[in-house]
Amino acid sequence: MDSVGSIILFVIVALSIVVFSILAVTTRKILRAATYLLFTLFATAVVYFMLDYQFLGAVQIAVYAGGIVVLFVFAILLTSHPGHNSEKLASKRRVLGLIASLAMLFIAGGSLLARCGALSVTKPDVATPDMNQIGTAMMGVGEGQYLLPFEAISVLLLACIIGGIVVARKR
Amino acid sequence: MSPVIPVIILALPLFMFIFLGLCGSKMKHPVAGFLGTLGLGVVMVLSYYTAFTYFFSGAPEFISAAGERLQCVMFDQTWLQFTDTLYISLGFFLDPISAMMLVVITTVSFMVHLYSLGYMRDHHGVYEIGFQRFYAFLSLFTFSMLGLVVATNIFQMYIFWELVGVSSYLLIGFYYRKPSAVSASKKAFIVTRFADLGFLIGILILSFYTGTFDFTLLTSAPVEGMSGVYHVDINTAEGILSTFTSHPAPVFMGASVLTWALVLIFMGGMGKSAMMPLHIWLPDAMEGPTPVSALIHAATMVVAGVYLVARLFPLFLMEESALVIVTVVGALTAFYAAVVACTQIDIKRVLAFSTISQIAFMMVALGVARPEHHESLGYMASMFHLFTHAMFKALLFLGAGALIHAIGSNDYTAMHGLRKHMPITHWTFLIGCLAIAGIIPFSGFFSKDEILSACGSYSTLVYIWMSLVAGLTAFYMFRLYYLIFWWKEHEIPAGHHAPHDQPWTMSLPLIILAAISCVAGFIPFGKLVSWNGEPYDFMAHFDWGVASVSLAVAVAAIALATVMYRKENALPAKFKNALPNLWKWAHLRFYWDELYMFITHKIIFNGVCRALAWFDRHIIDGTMDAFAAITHKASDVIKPMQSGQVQMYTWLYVIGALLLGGITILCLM
Amino acid sequence: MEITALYYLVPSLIMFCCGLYGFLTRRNMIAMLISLELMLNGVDLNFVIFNRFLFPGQMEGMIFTLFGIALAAAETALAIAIIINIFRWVNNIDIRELNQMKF
Amino acid sequence: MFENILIYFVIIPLVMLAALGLCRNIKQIRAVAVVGSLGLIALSTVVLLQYLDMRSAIDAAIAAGTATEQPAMLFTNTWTWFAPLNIHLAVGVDGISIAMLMLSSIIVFAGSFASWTIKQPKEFFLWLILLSTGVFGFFISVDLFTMFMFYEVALIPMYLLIGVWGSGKKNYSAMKLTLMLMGGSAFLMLGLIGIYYHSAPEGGQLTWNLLEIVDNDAIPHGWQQFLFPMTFVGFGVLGAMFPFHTWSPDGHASAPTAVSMLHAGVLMKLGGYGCFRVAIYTMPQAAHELSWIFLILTGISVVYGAFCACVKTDLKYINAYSSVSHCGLVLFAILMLNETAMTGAIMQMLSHGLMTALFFALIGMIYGRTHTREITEMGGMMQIMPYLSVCYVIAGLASLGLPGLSGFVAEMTIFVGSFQAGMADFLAGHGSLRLVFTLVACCSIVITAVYILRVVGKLLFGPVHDDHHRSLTDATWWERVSTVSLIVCVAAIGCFPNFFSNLIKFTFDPAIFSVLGLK
Repeated sequence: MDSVGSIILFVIVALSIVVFSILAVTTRKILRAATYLLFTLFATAVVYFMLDYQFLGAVQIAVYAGGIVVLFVFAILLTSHPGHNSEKLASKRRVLGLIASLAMLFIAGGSLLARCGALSVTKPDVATPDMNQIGTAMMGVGEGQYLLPFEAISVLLLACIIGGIVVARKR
Repeated sequence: MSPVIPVIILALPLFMFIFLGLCGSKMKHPVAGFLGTLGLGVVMVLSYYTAFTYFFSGAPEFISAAGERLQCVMFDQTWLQFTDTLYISLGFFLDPISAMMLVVITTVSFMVHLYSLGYMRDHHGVYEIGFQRFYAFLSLFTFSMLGLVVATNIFQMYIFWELVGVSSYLLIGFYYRKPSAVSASKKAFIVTRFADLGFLIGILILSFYTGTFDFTLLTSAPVEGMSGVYHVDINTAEGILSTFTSHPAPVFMGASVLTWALVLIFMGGMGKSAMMPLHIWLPDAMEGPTPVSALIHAATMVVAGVYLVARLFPLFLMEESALVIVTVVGALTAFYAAVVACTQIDIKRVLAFSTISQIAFMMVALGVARPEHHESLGYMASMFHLFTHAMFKALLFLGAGALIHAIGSNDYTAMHGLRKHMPITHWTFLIGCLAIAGIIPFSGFFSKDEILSACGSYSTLVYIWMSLVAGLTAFYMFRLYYLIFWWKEHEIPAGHHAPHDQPWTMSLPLIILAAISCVAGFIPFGKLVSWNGEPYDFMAHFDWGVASVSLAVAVAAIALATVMYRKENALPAKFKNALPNLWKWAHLRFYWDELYMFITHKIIFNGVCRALAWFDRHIIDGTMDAFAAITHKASDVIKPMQSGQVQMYTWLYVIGALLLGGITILCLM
Repeated sequence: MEITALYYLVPSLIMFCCGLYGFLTRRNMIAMLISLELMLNGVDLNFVIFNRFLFPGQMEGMIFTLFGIALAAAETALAIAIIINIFRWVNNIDIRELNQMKF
Repeated sequence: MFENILIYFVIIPLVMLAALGLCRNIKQIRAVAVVGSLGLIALSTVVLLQYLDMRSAIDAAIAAGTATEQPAMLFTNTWTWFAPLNIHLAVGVDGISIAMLMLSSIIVFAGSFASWTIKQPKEFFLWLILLSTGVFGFFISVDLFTMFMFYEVALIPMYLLIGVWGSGKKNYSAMKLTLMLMGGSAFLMLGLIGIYYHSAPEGGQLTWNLLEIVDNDAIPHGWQQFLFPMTFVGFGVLGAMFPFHTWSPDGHASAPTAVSMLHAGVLMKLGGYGCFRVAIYTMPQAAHELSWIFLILTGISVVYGAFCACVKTDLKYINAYSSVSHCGLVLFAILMLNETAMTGAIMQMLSHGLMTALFFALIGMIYGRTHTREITEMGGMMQIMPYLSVCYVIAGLASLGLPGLSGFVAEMTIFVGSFQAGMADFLAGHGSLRLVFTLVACCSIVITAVYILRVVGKLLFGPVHDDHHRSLTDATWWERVSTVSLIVCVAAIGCFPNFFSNLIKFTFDPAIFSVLGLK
């Protein structure tokens, strides 16, 4: 039995995720879309906190909300023509997209409801991993430890850095 | 006799060919010519020695105690082994006819070598281009022809058969700058090649049934009680025979396989010996230098067909029908060629048709030869005629060459009245004409008389027919003689020399050959050459009736020719106008060339080759190209799906995912 | 009232579908990228939720999400570099007009 | 000392490749090509002599009772390459392979001289030698997998060699040739994999090794019916079998001289050799039953190619069609399943390889001077370039089967063998197909004469057609080396056929005919 506060918080967070997601993809002004994305990302971070993943929430805010959205904003400002920052969408296309995403929603939602029983579990009262455990898991090579993916990611990031430089560099 | 001499006889001309072919162009012209002639002289001496030893030494390997001449294999080297019993070997086979041929070939070849030293240069002593090459080719030809006649097995004969064909091709096309010479050489080769196809298939059939190529095995006397050819020693051809004997008598399309084999082999002989309908190459072959015509297309190579039939004569005797075919083909060809020869203008063409006709005589003689008629007199007559004909026809050709050399044209219309200017040529040519016409005592009389009496003992029809042809022969030869040497001579344009006799290198062969033509008839030929090796005294059976008839026919024909052609008069034109179509047809050789042209050019070349080439390019290749085009088109069709639009791909992906998801859910429900 | 896993999953599903809608319909490449981030985020959220509710003692889901965030960051950085570069070249970032390199 | 000798056939070309990489100028490149190909000739001669020695030594041992029978192949050796699939680099030769190795080394030698002045020599020779690596590797392999690999190594460089150094419609031709041969390879691969999966009896160790496959004799009859056509067609495409021959005219017409020589001279032999060594050797039953289909096709090839050659005016097209005819005869004779005919087939491979290489070399040399290959635009070459013309006549005479040159002995062996097979069939009541097609094939000697003499007459004889040609020069010394080496070989086979015939036939005796049940 959750506390009323947490229920209210959940409702607010869930609503903001839904609303801002919808807004982010429906608004015509691209800069606004980026802003709504930011709100969605924040809301997601809150969900992480609610699930006791503090570290993950922090990463979400730092990397996504702090880093990526800023990148978006810069990119938007660099690429948009003045007064040309809205796009018109063919209504047929929008309807088709809506149908597709609604179909996806129903199918996925249907399958969720079909597994209703299995998913109707409350949050188990188990401690989430602390920083120490996360660090150990990242740096080890044993079972349940992730040094190899960690290194892979680092190489990937390096590649991205180089790629970014090469792509964006002026000739 | 040691096998060294036969080896040298074959190897020396081959060596001369390679030597002159490779180094000839580095030598001075006379050196090359002299070397070639010298080499051939040595070969001639050795051949004479061999023939003399064979006929007269009385050595036990050559003659049996009963006086029967034996076949002797001097050496035999396996050259290519097909199966245990079938193998080609290269060897030296000595029997009466091959010994005789050795003499004929080397004599005529030596004369031609000598003659060409003078012929192959112009009046200023400048040698023809390719003089050395000419001698190289002559050596090659001599080698091939010698190899052909001394073949120990039928495949060796085929090998050299092809080689003489090629030498003939090279020599006919000696003046390769002249398109007519090139096409004549091509024609000669292809026509004989076509005939050789028959020869080859005949060999294949024969060797399959007998299990051997070897002449001694093939022509040994049949074993009693066995029909057909499969008389060969069972030990040597066991496997094949057992397959064969388990089947009923081998008959294919109404004729026995032996007939088929022999007729096909005879087809090869028809090609080489220019029998109708494969004769068309020989008149054109006169494009070659005249000494070549004398050697190859009169004396030696063209009688290879006769020689082939003679070689396989015991086999032919087993199949009456094959011999009948030989007779019929020979008789028709003899008459046809004689008729055509009466109307030709080019003197070499006249001689060419006369050659065809005379070879046909030999064929007929073989065709009518039967052991029951005077011990196969026809066989002996044929060989005798081969011998005498080689001499007098070579003489005639060399004489014609002297005329052409002097006048510079092949046309008798350009000649006329040369008897005063060229006495040696005139007298030798006359001897040749008398010999071929069959006037006693020249050699042609004896051999032709034998042939006619052989025909007579076989069938009256053939006898009358051949006598008619003999008359025609005398007629056209004297027509030629008068047109060349009589009539009113042409005005000699100012600044030109009158035609004159030739240098000694050319005269000497003429004189020698004329001398041989005079006396050769008295050689007791039957004692040397007969079908089974037993000596046969022709003179003891001499038929004066036949002889006087043939002499009378010849004299009558000569008289007719004298009346018509001794002086320029209106008689020939009257004859011509009386039978305009016959004359025209004969003059145009009864349109054989046109017929062949139509078949090869219109039907085979245009109808088959072009059609096939079109089919290949458009249907076969078109199908392959169509595969490529279909692939290309198909890729064009599906290419738009790779639009490069990432949203398009997402759409496709989403639709697919939704379908899969929907299906999954439906299944789960 | 209990907030079960189902309740958490619903917003993440809606977020994913919104992203899908945006990705399918928008023409501006940056807008598409934003939609893509939404989808990724929805997926990340799912990982975490399943981890927390169904396999509480383990940390695979969380670690995967961490990597996912890192990947998303890298991808966005590179994508934006490309977009800016394209914009420099053709002065346009409409996805439907950038088809010169197909085939 | 000689156990590993065969592998040098692959090592020498690889060393040549490495040396070419270091070359700085054309002289060094030529030196590498000449020295390398001489090395290959020497190597194949050594192998030949050793082979004969060893065979007679084993014969002596059999006579002495210390050995029981001749092994099918000598110099066998195996190196494991990929154990899980049992792939080995297994080598071994018999008389047929040795004949092919000699042929290849001579043609590589002549080809090197024929491309003396090629443009971009380094790259050209790199590809050419890579190609010959494939060829040599193919002939020494007895492992189907490595065989196939070398086969592909030999095919692929052809695309670049024609596409880059070719003339005329070179892109089209290179593409066509490569695609058609690759198409053949696809069939072939299917066949080879099929053979592999049936190479051993139930439960046995599967193998790619030809000799083991033959020993096991485990391919089920039903599968043979399927795999035999696959492998035969796969190799038959390279052997220019009707109707898969159309790559040959276009490909040869566009290819540079040395490539035409190597392709017609050696690569097309890969087809015949493969048909024999793989298709018939491993699946004799199916070969007996299905040979009639391919007999018809190859019989058609023989006359069809010859007829087509009669009307073509481009020298290379003529020669390409004549290759179709002659290679058709090779496959035709192989299918006769008769010792003599098969010996003839191998001799025909040798003979055709040499004389067609000679032809292409001469055509390349003439084309290099006149810049045309149309016989209608040339004439009287005998007056202008007598040396080349004489060589052309010799090549032509060899091709139309003049005794004393190689064509005659090969064709005659084939005809005699085929006729025997045909008559045997006919008399045993198995129909007259073989007999009829033997007679049809015999006709090719006439048609061959027609097209050869047509070309010789138009091209070499007659008056000079184009006065510009009068200033052209005759052969240079390297061209002479190239042609003379080939002519000598053609004449050697033609004059001493029994040596070659026995070398080849000797192979049939112990190995193949026991398998085919013909002995």
